[in-house]
Amino acid sequence: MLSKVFFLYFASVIVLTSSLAITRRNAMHGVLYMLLMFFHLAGLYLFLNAEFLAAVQIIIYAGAIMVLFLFVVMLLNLREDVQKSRFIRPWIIGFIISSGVMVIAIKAARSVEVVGTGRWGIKEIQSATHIGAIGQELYTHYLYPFELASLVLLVAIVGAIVLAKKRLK
Amino acid sequence: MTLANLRPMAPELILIALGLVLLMLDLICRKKEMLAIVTLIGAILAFYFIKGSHGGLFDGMFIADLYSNFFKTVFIINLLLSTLISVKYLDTERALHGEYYALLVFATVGMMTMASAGNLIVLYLGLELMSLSIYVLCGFLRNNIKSTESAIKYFLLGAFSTAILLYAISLLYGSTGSTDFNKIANAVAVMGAGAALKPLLLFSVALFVTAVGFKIAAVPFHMWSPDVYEGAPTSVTAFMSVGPKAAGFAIIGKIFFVAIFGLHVEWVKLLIPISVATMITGNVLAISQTNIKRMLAYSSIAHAGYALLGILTADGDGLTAAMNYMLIYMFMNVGAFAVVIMLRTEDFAGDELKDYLGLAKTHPLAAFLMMIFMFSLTGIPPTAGFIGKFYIFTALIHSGQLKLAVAGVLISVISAFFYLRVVMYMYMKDPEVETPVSDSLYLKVALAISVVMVIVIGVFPGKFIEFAKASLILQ
Amino acid sequence: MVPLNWYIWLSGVLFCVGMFGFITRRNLIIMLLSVEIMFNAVNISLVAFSHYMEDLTGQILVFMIIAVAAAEAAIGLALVIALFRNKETITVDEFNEMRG
Amino acid sequence: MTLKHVLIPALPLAAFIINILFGKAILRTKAHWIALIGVAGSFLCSLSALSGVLSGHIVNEDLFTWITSGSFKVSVGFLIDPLTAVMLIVVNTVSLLVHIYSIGYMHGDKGYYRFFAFLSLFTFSMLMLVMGNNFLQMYFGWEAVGLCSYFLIGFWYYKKSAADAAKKAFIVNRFGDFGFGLGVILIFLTFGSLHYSDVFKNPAAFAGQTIMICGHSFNLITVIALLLFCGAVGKSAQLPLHVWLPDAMEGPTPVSALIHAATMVTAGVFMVARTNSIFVLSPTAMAVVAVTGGVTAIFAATIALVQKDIKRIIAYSTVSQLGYMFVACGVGAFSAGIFHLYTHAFFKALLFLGAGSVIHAMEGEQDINMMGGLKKHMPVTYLTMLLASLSISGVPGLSGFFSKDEILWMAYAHGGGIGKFVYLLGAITALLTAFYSFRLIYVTFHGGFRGGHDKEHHLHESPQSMTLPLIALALGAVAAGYVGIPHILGGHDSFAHFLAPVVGEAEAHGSLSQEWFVMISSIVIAITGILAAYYFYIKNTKIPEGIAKNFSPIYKILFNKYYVDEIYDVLIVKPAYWFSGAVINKITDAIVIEGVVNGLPTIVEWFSRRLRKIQTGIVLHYSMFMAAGMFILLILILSKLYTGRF
Repeated sequence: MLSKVFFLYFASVIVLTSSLAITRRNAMHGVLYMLLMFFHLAGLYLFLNAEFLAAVQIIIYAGAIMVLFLFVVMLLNLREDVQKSRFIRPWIIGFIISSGVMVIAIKAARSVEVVGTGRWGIKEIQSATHIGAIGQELYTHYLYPFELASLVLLVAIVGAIVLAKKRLK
Repeated sequence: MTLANLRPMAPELILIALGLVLLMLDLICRKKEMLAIVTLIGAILAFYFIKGSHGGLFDGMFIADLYSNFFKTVFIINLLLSTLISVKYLDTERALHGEYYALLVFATVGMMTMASAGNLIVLYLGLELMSLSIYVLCGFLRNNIKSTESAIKYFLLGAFSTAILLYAISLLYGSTGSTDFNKIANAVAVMGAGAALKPLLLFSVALFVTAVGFKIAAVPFHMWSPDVYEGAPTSVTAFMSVGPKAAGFAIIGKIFFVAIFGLHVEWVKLLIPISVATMITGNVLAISQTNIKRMLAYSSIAHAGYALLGILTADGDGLTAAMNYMLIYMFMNVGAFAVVIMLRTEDFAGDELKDYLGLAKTHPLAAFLMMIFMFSLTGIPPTAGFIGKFYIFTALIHSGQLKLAVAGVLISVISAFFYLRVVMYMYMKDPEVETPVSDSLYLKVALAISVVMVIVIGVFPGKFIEFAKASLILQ
Repeated sequence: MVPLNWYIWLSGVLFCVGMFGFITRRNLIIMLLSVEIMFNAVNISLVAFSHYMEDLTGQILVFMIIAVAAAEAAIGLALVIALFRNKETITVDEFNEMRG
Repeated sequence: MTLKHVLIPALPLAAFIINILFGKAILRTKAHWIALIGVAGSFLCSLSALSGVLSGHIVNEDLFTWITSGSFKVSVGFLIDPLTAVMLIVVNTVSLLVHIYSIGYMHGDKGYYRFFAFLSLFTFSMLMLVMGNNFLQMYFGWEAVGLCSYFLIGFWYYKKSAADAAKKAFIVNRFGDFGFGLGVILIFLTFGSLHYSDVFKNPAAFAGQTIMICGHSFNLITVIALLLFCGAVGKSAQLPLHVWLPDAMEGPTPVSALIHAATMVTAGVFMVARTNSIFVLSPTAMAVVAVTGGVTAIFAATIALVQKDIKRIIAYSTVSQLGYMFVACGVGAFSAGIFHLYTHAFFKALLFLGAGSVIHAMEGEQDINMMGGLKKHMPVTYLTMLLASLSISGVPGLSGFFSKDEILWMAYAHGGGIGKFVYLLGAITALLTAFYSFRLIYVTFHGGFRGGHDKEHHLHESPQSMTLPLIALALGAVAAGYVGIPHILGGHDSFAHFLAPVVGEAEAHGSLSQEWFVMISSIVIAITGILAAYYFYIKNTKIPEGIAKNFSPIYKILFNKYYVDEIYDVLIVKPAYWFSGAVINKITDAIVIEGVVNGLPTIVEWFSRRLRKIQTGIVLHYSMFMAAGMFILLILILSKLYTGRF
């Protein structure tokens, strides 16, 4: 019961902060609401016995990505943009589509059942610690995606420099 | 694990090494043409290694089989041709070199990863590797408003489609308990008829169609492509009009024909309106275009529609035909873009339709090549384009979709209107301006390869059809 | 114990919130934020599936998504900067140089 | 299949490509060398192919398959059997000689390289036509030779008459080709294949089948045969589609010799012989072939009697001789038809080239009334043309005699009403043939020159490059027939035996004495015709004028070619023009032309412009479309689950 209450708290804060984040006129406020949301998401992950992911969520999302966003928001002089209306004209269509998808998603997920058959039950994870379990999987079974991710990051580094460098050679 | 164990992924490894070398070489090498040559050498080396690449690695995450090798062949040839047409173009646009080639190479690695993915996670990472590289390539002329605009458009919508793809993956994972294609296929097979009653599974099928539809620019997920094709540097447009599209078809084979083939009745029902709408929209909208890059963008939308028709058969013949279509499409499309690039010189954009007026008089060879590519895109025998369409339509007819085949033929008649208009402009009108053309050796090599392949496939299609047939995963 | 479908609901709702932001907001940076929201929505369902299936694949994917999201954010923000340099705005519907 | 077989068509094709690419810039007046080498090589290869066939080596292989889809297969393949071998020899010999001849004839023409390029292309197409092992290849060859003919008739496109003639040939041939095309489609639908080997394996199995057309049922095989024959009628200029051939004489004379006498126009005969196993199953079709041939033969011969233009006389003679060949085919004596095709190629090409030589000397004058007495000025031309005329008239010992006699005998021996009828037509035609051939000779070469003094000074024998081919062809006109001496004259009828595996042997129901009768009567006929011509045009030159005056209606009808052109003009061309002028232009201009031809694109373009508006250039709209698309897909796929419907 208590867990449900906690879930409801986290879930409602997540939905609320995300809704706020996307409706703020000032991007800065949006980013800050996002930060709040990420912390609650991390809480939710803890709930799901994913301590490592919770930490990653905070370190990378809150600590890195959102800071990057903040940098950019502050770097750009957005005074004029803030004055403009927030939504594109037929926003109501967007609203209808989004809520339609939402209804379908909720309806579709009404009765979802899965069976815990994998080898990483709560007990196993606890005995190996979550970080240990993830590490074991990541560096054995999922080594290839892991290496690929490094390539993606390399491309991101190169690409960001190419795009944001000030002057052409 | 020794290096020899990695033989199946030798082409990828070579290309990754090539990308890294290019990044470093950029710092020490003054003559930027060297970079292109190194890229070509590396790509040819990788191409050479495709042939002996067989087997799975990393617990089936990486699978090098004939199917993936077919697409890798397409991707590497695409890389080669794009590199060849870029050399002079980058010079004209005064763009940075090292990063450009490295990004081309990394994008190709991404596509190859997608084609040989055995797992949705790998597929996702390959897709991201490809997409991120191409976002950057689109915005490569970062002082050019069109280029950056096309990049942001592609980026935003691409990120949206990635989110949709991830949602689809998560739901598929939730419904089948795995991200491995074969395991998903097994799980779907176990469900049997019940698979079509699982809402989350169906939900994910629709999302997959959306995400893949975005990659291959199928209506209504196509809207990025005209803008992006127009704005991106032309060499990148040539690259991305083929690469991501072929990669999209590669993952269609992986996802739809392997993982969720048990649901093929459902996804075929979704793809039918999409493919028809794609053909109609692409062809109809191409008619009123005045910019040739934009026209080719709409034409590439239409071609995705034809290739999708092959997918609709949900059988091996159709997939073969679609794969074959991609191979053919690469040569004719890159060829057409190469001619467009040929017209781009220091002070002449050369991408408006009226720039082609009387081209036959001023530059007969360029006009002749363009005519062959236009004929091929229209599907006039004996060019390769006819072969592509022929096999798509016969595959459709054999699978009993006669109505769709007739619709496809009728719609493709419309396409003659705007392709042949280019030919008419070149041959029957008088030139308005004296247009210079660039005379890069690399560009000429690319043009020669494309035109020879268009003719050779058109005249001797047997070998290529066999090649595509032999590459099929499901027989 | 919280039922699995609650998580999936939350994921779906969050995804649609992100989607709504993405398809209606004119501010480029908020659009990027919306994409992040969508990614996070997916993450929730992945972690939840993973937890309930006692299988770590989902969490590995989440890990990858976070890494790639960082990469995408970097590129996206770099693009925003490049665009802002060219046009002095980040209102997305003013980028309509190419149309038709 | 060996290299030599591939080289037969490949060499002329290569010559064409080289000439069209480099002719204008590099080769110019040397263009003939490339073409000559190509054709000569091809000729040698076909000789070797012939010797292969003679030693029993028959080739039937697909060279390469273009596309396959189920039983539908588009392939290029060669069938080299006796029939093909004969055609190869005919085509290559005449083509080679015409190439040589053209060096002199076309000398100094500004389209020199173009001319040789098209000659090579034509040779290639014709070779592909005769060498094909499937109907599709024959069809493509058929269209390709038609196209080459079109280009070459209109070679001097700046001459209005040449351009018109080209257009006419093209349009008239469309009628025939349409039927041929339908026939090929019907063959595919019936036999499930287009390969000769599949189709001819057992066509009798389909003999009883019928096909419903407009509510009536017809014999399937008859329909196929008649459709195929449609194509032959067009290509071989038989009634009623003969009108294009005389006009085609507007092209350069070597073209007339090669395309419109020796090779392309005989493609119809070749096709009928090739598909003989279909034709023999349908007595109706055979009768149609025989009667069409016979009537055309006499019809054209009568016209030839009174024509003044030297080339037109020979053109009508060609039409008439082609009729003979169809008579042979129609009575089942396919080998006799091919035999005549083969001998005819030599003497008819010779006649044309000789006429070309005369025209060359006369500086373009083609009216025989303006000539006369050319014998002493151009002895080689005279002698060779005389031999050709003797041959075509059927004077014993020359090749035309053997082949023509064979046909007449076969027609006679065929028995039945049809056989007797066509024999009669053939015999009368033979008389007329001898007459008009020698009228040509006498008026042109004998007597005094009527073209004025100025011209007489310029008269000269043609250069060697032109006379050599004449001599070579004259040898053919004399000796070609000796491969088919009939039994009755102590020969072995080897030609017919050679072709027998392909076209079968015709049965002759007749006794030896009847055969002698036919032969002697045809000799008598030939001599009579020649003597009559001698009497009319040498002895008593007043008579023709008198006849023309006294029988002026008949003369006029003949001179105006039975007014066929005029009838067509009134019945078809004028109504078509009127129809297009009054009906299409005026009434439906706004609706049909505007609506369909211009309108469809306009509508599509209008639609296109409207649809473009959706593409606003604003990413948010694009993403909204994507989301909407996704939403619709979700509804589509899930509605089944919730409502049970899809």
